Amino acid sequence: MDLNKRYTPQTWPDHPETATLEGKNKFVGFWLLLAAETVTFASLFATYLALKDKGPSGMEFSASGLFELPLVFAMTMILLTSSLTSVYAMYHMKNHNFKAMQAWLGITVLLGLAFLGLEIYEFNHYVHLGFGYTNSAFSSAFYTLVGTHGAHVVFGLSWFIALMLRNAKRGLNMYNAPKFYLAALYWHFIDVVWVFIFTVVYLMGVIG
Amino acid sequence: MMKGPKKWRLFALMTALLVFLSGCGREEISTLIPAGKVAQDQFNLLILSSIVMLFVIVVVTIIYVLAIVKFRRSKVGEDMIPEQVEGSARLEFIWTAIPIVLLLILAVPTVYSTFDLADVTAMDAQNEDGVAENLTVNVTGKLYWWEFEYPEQEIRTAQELVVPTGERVYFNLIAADVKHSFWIPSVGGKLDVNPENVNTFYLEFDKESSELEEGVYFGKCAELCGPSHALMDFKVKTLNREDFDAWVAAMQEEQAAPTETLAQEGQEIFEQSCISCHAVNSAGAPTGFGPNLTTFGDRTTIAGFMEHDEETLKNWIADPQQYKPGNLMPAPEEINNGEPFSDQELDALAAYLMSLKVEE
Amino acid sequence: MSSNSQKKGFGATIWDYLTTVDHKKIAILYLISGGFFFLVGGVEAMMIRIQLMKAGNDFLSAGTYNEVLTMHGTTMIFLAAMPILLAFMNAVSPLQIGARDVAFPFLNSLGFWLFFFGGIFLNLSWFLGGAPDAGWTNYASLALASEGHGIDFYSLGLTISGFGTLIAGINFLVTIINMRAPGMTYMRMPLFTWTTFVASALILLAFPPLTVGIFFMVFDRLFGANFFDVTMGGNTIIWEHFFWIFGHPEVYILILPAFGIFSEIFAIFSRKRLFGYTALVFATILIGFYGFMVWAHHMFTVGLGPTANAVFALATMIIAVPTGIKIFNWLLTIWGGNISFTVPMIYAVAFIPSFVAGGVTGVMQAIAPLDYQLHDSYFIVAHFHYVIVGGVVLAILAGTHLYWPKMFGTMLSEKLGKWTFWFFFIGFHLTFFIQHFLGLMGMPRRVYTFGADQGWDLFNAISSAGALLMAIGILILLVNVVMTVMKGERVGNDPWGDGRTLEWAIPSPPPFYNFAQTPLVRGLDPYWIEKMEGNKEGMVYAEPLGDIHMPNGSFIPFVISLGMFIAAFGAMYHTDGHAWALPVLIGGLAITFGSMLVRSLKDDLGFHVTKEELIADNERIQREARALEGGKKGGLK
Amino acid sequence: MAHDTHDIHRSRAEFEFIKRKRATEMRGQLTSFAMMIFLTLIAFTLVAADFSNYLIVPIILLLAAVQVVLQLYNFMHMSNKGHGMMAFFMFSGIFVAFTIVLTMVTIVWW
Repeated sequence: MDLNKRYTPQTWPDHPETATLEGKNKFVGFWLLLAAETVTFASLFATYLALKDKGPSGMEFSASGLFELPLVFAMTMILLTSSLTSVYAMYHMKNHNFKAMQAWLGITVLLGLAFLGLEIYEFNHYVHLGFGYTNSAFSSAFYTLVGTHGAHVVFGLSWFIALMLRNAKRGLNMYNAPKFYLAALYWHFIDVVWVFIFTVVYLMGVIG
Repeated sequence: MMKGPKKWRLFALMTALLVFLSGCGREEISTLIPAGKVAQDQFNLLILSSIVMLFVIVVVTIIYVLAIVKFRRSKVGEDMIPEQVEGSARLEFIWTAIPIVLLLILAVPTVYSTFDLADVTAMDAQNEDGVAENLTVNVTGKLYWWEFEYPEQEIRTAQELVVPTGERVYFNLIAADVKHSFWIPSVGGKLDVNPENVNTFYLEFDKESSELEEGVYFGKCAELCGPSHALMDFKVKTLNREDFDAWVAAMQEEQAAPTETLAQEGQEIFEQSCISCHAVNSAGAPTGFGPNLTTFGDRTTIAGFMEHDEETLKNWIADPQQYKPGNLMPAPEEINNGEPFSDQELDALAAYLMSLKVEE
Repeated sequence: MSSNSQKKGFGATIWDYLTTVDHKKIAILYLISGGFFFLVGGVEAMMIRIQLMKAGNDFLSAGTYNEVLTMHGTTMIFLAAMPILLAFMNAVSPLQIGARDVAFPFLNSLGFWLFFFGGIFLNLSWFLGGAPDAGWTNYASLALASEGHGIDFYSLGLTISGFGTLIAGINFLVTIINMRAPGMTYMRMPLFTWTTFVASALILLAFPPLTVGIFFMVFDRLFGANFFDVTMGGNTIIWEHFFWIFGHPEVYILILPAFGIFSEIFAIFSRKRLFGYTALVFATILIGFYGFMVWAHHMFTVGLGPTANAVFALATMIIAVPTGIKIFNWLLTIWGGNISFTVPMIYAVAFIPSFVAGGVTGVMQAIAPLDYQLHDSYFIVAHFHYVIVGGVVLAILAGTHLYWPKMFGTMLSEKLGKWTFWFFFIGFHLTFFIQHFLGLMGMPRRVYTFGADQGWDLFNAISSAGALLMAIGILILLVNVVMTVMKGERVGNDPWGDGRTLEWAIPSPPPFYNFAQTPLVRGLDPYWIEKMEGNKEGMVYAEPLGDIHMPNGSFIPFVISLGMFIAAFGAMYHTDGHAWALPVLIGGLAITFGSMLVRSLKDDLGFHVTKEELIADNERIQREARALEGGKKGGLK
Repeated sequence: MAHDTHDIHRSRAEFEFIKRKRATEMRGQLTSFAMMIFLTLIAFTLVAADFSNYLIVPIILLLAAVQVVLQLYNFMHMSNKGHGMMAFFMFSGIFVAFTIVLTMVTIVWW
């Protein structure tokens, strides 16, 4: 593979992410990883459901009294929007429009950071209420599930940022196009998980 | 090369003979000599499934032996290239269908028995006076010993379970620390003793244990629970209903003080050092952290697995860790003002403990 | 790099293996380290059998015995059986589908080093205050109560090596999906490749629950979480479920590649294509699928209730059907064939009755009410050793003999191989057959001692004697390996003479680029087809000779794994309040993530083997082959 | 591994066509996004409106499932050509995931 080969929108392949064998391998491998991630998160969800509201006798916290829906609503909207902006980025990637792609990715990263900020605020808030990680089986399961998602957000953001900085001067080529594509896939997956978190943890938590 | 296998075959034959000769194990503990309805049901399933499985093994063996005898290279020739057969739909169908039929034969009794053995609805049945119709025993698994509580009779004992024959006895199982598993092999399959929930099942005891060579059935912990998991044994005494009622009545009474001087001395030491963990009265509210010793003199073992004599008892009290590693009984130094028990004190304790009896 | 015939110094060879991304060399690394752990686990097994050879023995103390039994199980499953099977998958699968390497050579190396450091970490527990002692199942209540760091070694070590295995699984899946040679359709793949594929799929979906469960264990023990702490609302049954949701597929992760190896052997040494290939493939897939629906049969006595027990009992019984299909198809493969009793074939032939015996006792235990008696008794010990030793270990020994020439270019002695076989095989049945009866006679498993009054003495003594025979067999194998390496007699492409699949079409060991030209596959058993048609070229090729693109070696996988190894110590000793622990944790993670960053920021585009180099290399290979023909013929013909 | 792509030279018309096709696709993605937002709003409203749990829980789970389908098939292009194997593994993963969740809410008691 030649790194120096320059492409124009006219010579850019239809599916740059799978145009090389390396790209195709990465692409298939990454989807398989997502299947494994699905099982991972299912395990965390299952544990959360089994341990929901379980704690030592006299535990004062329960899901229905704890969660704050407006905050979660804002987080959901932010993350959903960031999923769309990364779709825009991929749209421009396929059109071989590097600048537009970087711009949309930049917006995605900003939205992701906003989400992360809110999540940190939320956790901090709960801890101040006295709902710490080691308080009960419920708190351990809650923080582990939502925190693992948060860790995925951190990793996704780092991935985006590294790719953007790394390739700022190089532009799009066949070597990095699959990487951008996979980072975007990862971001969508994070969104999918969040959809379940807000439904299963927060919405179903609030109604008790 | 051929000399080796011939010798081995002879050896294998002798092994098989030995297996045959040593029979089915001991009556007190073998699942092959069932002593109750539950074990009998399970034994019947064992026989049924063994027959079905033997049939499978025979079929496979016949095809297999024929194949490796008929088609060895020395027979069919060095250069023979066999026909490259793809497969056969009919054969595939046959060896899919026959196993399914065999499995169906096994499936029906499996499902029936699974539900039958889990049926504990009669546990809560009461007669008109509000007294439970069936005997229930609450079993608590603790690190390397078993506590048996009879909630209706308001008595409790440890290490030796006493039950009536010829009726269903229901069990509630829970662990006080880590997970254990409650198993009386000759009377019925095991059930786990979990720390977070009560498990329930029933057993039936057909035969009075006095007819056995050892006088008791052997019970086991079947789930790894720490260093002394292997020593977490208990014994089961089965009495006919009359004797059982008498035993219960004796247990419910206030136990008499010892009459012998040595035993009285022992009682004094016991009340200074041991009483905070070990109760010597069966009735009333639960007391103590260690096994209830009301029936100690009646037992067949010390600590569930050792000879029941004074010498062993003294050794055990002097250094419990040596005999049952990891158990929670303190060393004498911790309960006797930092001193080990003297020989005299041990004699006295042993005499006292051996005098604790409810049976004649 | 372009020629593997150059003589290298010792240091250069070590460096080469530390940095290699070549699937064939990684296979050798897996084989050596898996073999090493197999010996460690074997020594532990011998200690168990010595302790139990008579009633009331005091060879091991109670606590040590629990450590030994835990490490025996854990080592054999995670550090011996799986890696050795991964060795064969690495050595053979890419060749069987006509690929130049696996899809992710770098990750392949990373997977190995993660496994290796995880295994070393786990075994260091022996020297650092005590090994884990809660059984390989590590049930939560006992694991939380266990003192010292044993359980932490278990959790962190298995986390690290588990990541390695997951990576390996994904790698094989992608390789098989994307990199099959032209004409190699799914339904033309050799059965070993198929079983590699299905086993990798099981790894992909079964390891996450284990990882999550172990994470909970780590968090409970080291960071004060309460997943399994009953007093804080936790539930230990969650661990049991996660462990067995992983644990049951794990059994198939082990047994399916074993089936694959035996399928290859039956076909090769009967000179006959596999009978009912299609049925075998679908049986493999079905077994993989059922693997996820039956785990609770390990938990019949937990008290899940009769409905759950009945459902899982029935689901478990169904597995007997595809397994039976396989057995009968193998029988029909040798039926009408031309059977040559080489060492691999003897193992394969011995496997059938052994595995059938293990299989039928499995069905017996699927009968839930009967399992109440059998569970956690020596009956289950006998059963799973019949399956794992009678299936997996026999396959490993058979595969070692079968693929040794392909991996090393030399031939293990057939004579010594047969001695190994007889000692091992007889020892195996002697050890474990009798344990069925011990279980039925009321002996629970995992007991460090037993009283003389229970009637178990004789059978235990017999069992221990059998273990000794197995050990002798393995020692003979070691002698065999050493002698073969010392002698170093080279063999040609197809040393068994009846090879059917693509790996036998190229030199032993293959050049680092595998196939100078990608072969064209014209049916099932492609090499056999070409041989039968008298193709002098060896194969038909799908492309003209041209430059080959190959990946560069890299030291980064080693460093990434080392970083995690270091971090694990930090995490573990952090709870003891050592001041140095936190820096070590952070430092280790920094090494790991730093080297990952280096990897992603540095462009690594690999290199090209030119056409001229290929031609020169080919001439060398031809020359060596002629020399081999001229001298004594290697192998058996 | 010598499978590098061959150079592509498109005619002007072809290029314009592909561009237009992508723009249309992008409008489709916007519609999906609008639907996701809408579904989320419904879910939150249902909970805020405080209906019976037996009504709300199945509905919001269904809404979540629909959103996931939208993400997977539209944003992540799982419906496109060449995704067959990936879809198979995703569904296998979802099957295992479902089994695990079902287990933990049924047979890990109370």
